[in-house]
Amino acid sequence: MSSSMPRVEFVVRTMAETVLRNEEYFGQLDAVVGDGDFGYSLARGFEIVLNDFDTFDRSSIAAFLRKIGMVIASRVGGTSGPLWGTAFLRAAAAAGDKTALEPEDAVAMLRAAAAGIQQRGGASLGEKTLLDALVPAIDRLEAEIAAGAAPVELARKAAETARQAAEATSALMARRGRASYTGERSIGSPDAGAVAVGVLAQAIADRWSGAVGG
Amino acid sequence: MSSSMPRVEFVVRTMAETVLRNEEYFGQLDAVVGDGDFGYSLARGFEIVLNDFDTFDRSSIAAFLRKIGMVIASRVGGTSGPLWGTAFLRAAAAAGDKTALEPEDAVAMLRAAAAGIQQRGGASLGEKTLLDALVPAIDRLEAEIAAGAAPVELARKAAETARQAAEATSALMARRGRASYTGERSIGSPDAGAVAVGVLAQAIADRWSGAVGG
Amino acid sequence: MMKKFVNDPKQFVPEMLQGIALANPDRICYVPQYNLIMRSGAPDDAKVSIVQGSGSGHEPAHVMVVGKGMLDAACPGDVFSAPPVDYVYETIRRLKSQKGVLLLVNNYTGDRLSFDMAREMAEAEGIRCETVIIDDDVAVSGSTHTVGRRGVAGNFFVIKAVGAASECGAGLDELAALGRRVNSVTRTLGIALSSCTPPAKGAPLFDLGGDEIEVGIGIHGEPGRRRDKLVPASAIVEMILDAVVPDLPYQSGDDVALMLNGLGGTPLSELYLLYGLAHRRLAGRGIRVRRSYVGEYCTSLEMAGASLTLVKLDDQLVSLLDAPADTVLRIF
Amino acid sequence: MMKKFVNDPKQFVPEMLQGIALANPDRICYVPQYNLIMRSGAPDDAKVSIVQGSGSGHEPAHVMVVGKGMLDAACPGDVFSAPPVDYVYETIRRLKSQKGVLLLVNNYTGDRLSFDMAREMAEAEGIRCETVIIDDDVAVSGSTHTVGRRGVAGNFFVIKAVGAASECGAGLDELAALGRRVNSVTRTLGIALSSCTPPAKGAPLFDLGGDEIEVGIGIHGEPGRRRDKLVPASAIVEMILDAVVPDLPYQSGDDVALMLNGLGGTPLSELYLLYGLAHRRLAGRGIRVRRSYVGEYCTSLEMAGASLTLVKLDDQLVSLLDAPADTVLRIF
Ligand SMILES: Nc1ncnc2c1ncn2[C@@H]1O[C@H](COP(=O)(O)OP(=O)(O)O)[C@@H](O)[C@H]1O
Ligand SMILES: Nc1ncnc2c1ncn2[C@@H]1O[C@H](COP(=O)(O)OP(=O)(O)O)[C@@H](O)[C@H]1O
Ligand SMILES: [Mg+2]
Ligand SMILES: [Mg+2]
Ligand SMILES: [Mg+2]
Ligand SMILES: [Mg+2]
Repeated sequence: MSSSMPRVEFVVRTMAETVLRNEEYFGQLDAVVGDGDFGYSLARGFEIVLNDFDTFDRSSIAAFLRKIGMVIASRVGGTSGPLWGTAFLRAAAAAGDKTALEPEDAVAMLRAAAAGIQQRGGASLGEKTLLDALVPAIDRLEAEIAAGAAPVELARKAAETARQAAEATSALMARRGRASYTGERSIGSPDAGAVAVGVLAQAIADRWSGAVGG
Repeated sequence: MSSSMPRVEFVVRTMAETVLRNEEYFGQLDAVVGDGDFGYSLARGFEIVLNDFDTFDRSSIAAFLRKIGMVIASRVGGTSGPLWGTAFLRAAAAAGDKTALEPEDAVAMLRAAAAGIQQRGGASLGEKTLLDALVPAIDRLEAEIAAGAAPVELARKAAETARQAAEATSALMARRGRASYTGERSIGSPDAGAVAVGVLAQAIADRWSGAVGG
Repeated sequence: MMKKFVNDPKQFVPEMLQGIALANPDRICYVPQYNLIMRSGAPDDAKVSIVQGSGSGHEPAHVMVVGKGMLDAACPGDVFSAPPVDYVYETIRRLKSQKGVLLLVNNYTGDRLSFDMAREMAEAEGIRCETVIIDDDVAVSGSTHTVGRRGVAGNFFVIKAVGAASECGAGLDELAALGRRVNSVTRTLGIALSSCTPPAKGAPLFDLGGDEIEVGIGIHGEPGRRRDKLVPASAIVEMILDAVVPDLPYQSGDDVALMLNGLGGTPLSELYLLYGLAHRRLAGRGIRVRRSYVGEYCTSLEMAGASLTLVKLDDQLVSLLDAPADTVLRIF
Repeated sequence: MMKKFVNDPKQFVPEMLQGIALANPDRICYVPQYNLIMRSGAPDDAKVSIVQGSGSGHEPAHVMVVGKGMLDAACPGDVFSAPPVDYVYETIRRLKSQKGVLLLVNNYTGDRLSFDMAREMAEAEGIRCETVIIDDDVAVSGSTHTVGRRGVAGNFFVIKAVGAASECGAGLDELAALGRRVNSVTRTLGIALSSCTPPAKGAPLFDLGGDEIEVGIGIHGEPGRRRDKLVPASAIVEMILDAVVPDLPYQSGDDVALMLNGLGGTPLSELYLLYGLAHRRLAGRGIRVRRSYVGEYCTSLEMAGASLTLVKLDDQLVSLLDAPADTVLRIF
């Protein structure tokens, strides 16, 4: 089987471009009960990812993702830098020395990323964080793989779940991050991080076939 | 002829009550190109005049007006305290030891008041100050006396001129007081002090016959 | 349109830091790459290095309280964003002292994560670190919200105390214990009369009605615990004291430091007015104000509002608060 | 509705003064009847008494710069109103010193009239007085507007210099000459981004569009010389320097003090940003900033805006500016 590097690059590039396009939107979401810097913070990191994209180590998928994680962990401020950076670093570790990734490998990498976020930030599911979109999306991905769906379908289904789960965070009361300080007032609007996960997943799904084939 | 003390008391009381009723209006006028404190400053002084009204020395008209002048000069802040206080002090001096005032005496006292304001503040006519309403009103008063008008008519005519002259200050550029700092921008709105003179003169005229007879 | 003195919003923090550097050529040293403001001559191996980092927008906290008797360095992030990990890591490395590095961290998730990761990296290189978490805000109750209380204006007292003690040669563990002790007797509550506008966002973080206030506000423009109607200053002071005093509790007979901190847009006149009301009401409760602090110590950009901080005093603390200091923040 | 920490607006100034008194029991003495804040121990016959009066709303000017090395007393009027004559008269009487009383008066009609009348009354009682009129505002050109220039933030330098010299025993005439000399080398221009709301008025003094600024603003909420569109900070600094520098003029080779004064609602971050831009642009014109002052020195309530002041320095002036002082306005 051929190298998955182009596909990994595609995913990372799509994430970066989508973050930059949504800088303002993500910031507005964070401003409702947070402090409004989420879009700005992420954008400053993914901006560097895009600018330096061609210079990153491509000796392996793991090396490439590790570099992305380091850029984000070290250069993004706020809560998001350490959390998103950790996610990439853990995904890199889970990729090991693989060059061709099966759908099951993607699931394992995403699980490792989510576990890293969970461990570093201490949040449990239902506390109104990006985990509340990410984890259901991974579950769906796994279920669709088991059901034999094609890659492009997998991405579409996972994105659908991510978006729905992000919407559903509206009903939750924030117990992590700055939004938690507002207590009950955090109920009624979706979590910025969760929505971002939905938007990124959708962008990946939308571009999937065009960019790298089914 | 009987004592003019009741009439002097009436004039002072009417001025004081009118200043208090117009505190906000005078302040708004001063806010256009000044600093908005004119109504407040005057009111804080005339408030004391009203509160302590019955306790003031009434041994003579001069003594009474001197006391009013001192309260205002010493207790009103801003430009208005020294100017309005000086006006009362000078009017008192012009009253001398008279107990019954003829219309000509009133003119002399008002001229002395205007001269005091002029001397202390250094303003000439046409520099957009209260003098631009006060002096024409005195001129009119004098002219109407010469023409043989009745006292209630005198007050009405003088007030009419004061109000018109106050309105006419709109066309002037302020060269004294805080309003002068705005240069050309002071053109187009009337001077707060001049309008106050018109309002006070009108209040005196309106109440004249009812309060102290023709 | 945003009514601010600003050029490119992305350069807001660097341009501010450049101004600080130019105004204080002898006091501090500026490392643009990491938003780092260090005290001139730091690190000093005879002294624990004291480092604070947080988002920007809280000035004078923390970049302007760098100097003798206060911080040895501050590494701010962007407006309201914790500094990225490598800013903190580089700061710790450059401030490495034989006696160790004390990290003062306001209790926010972002700040804690950045400092934790940076500390791990620094310790892996053999740099001794200790961390003091500051969480003086009574608006957030530690029990129902598991992230715990926020660190707000009370951080000034922690910095002042450990800063003074470090000048006298106190060791790392001793300073960490002192910092935790000061934090443990410090309580704050903040009230906002307006929102604030981060330069990069260009619009206020929340809208307040003309007669509304936010009670229990943080220092990042997050909305407070609840929205109330504006009431006279006396009633506001009473409400704040009712939240702050029972929290420790401060009791009749206690000596306290009282801080009235402006959030950025409230003038000194109003702060002193509030101060006077609070001082007298505390006296009415038998609590004696022994030291007073009125002005801007920890702000939220140009937010109109104020926070009130109480610190329970003992003689050691008073002498640390009274010790001389010379920082970027100065009058003369 | 007015968004302020206030009780009865008529008690705004007394309640503020009470707060100052309570926060500074050892430094100052407060005489409520005359809004008088005196330095503890004043008058001192070995020292000229230095008195400043003006409207309130400019805090820290002038009540908060009472103390060692600065003012011996301040007697503010109501917000933006010159103090009534008998406040000034009583202040002079209580500050009577063998060496005389120096009156520092910002050049506004109301202040001049009050101080002139009070001085006449005091001199009639044999109290020696001198007056220094401060008029540093370049927005008002002295020739076309016969009331002359206003006194604005530059008054800080006059106070600091004569305050320091008076501590060393300088005589009344010498101090008056010094004050006039400092005033003569001091120039200021202010820019407002917002209006301000006097408590007794309860509404802003003027309305500014969302993209408008007032250029050449005074310190009483009077509108400025003209209204401009908001431009980036660099362009604002350039515009201010273009007005201030040629006015003295300040020339290549000059040493100056540079003050970036906040008008009440502008945060320190923006002031330092402006400071940095101004410092570098002055350097570009060959003018060296030897002393810097950034913060709130003379405000207009909660107005958002800033003024820039230049003072041409010589060694005597530098040492007076560097002399120690201890006032109500303090950090620690
Ligand atoms: N402890 C946590 N664990 C996981 N995710 C979190 C945690 N705290 C916050 N988040 C996520 O981070 C988002 C906010 O990110 P950001 O704005 O960078 O944080 P902050 O401004 O609070 O430092 C939230 O919407 C939420 O999804
Ligand atoms: N030099 C002057 N001579 C006479 N009247 C003056 C002078 N300066 C100001 N005024 C009058 O005083 C009014 C403003 O009074 P006030 O608000 O008390 O003064 P300020 O706030 O400028 O000290 C002006 O509207 C004008 O009529
Ligand atoms: Mg945020
Ligand atoms: Mg006025
Ligand atoms: Mg943040
Ligand atoms: Mg006034």
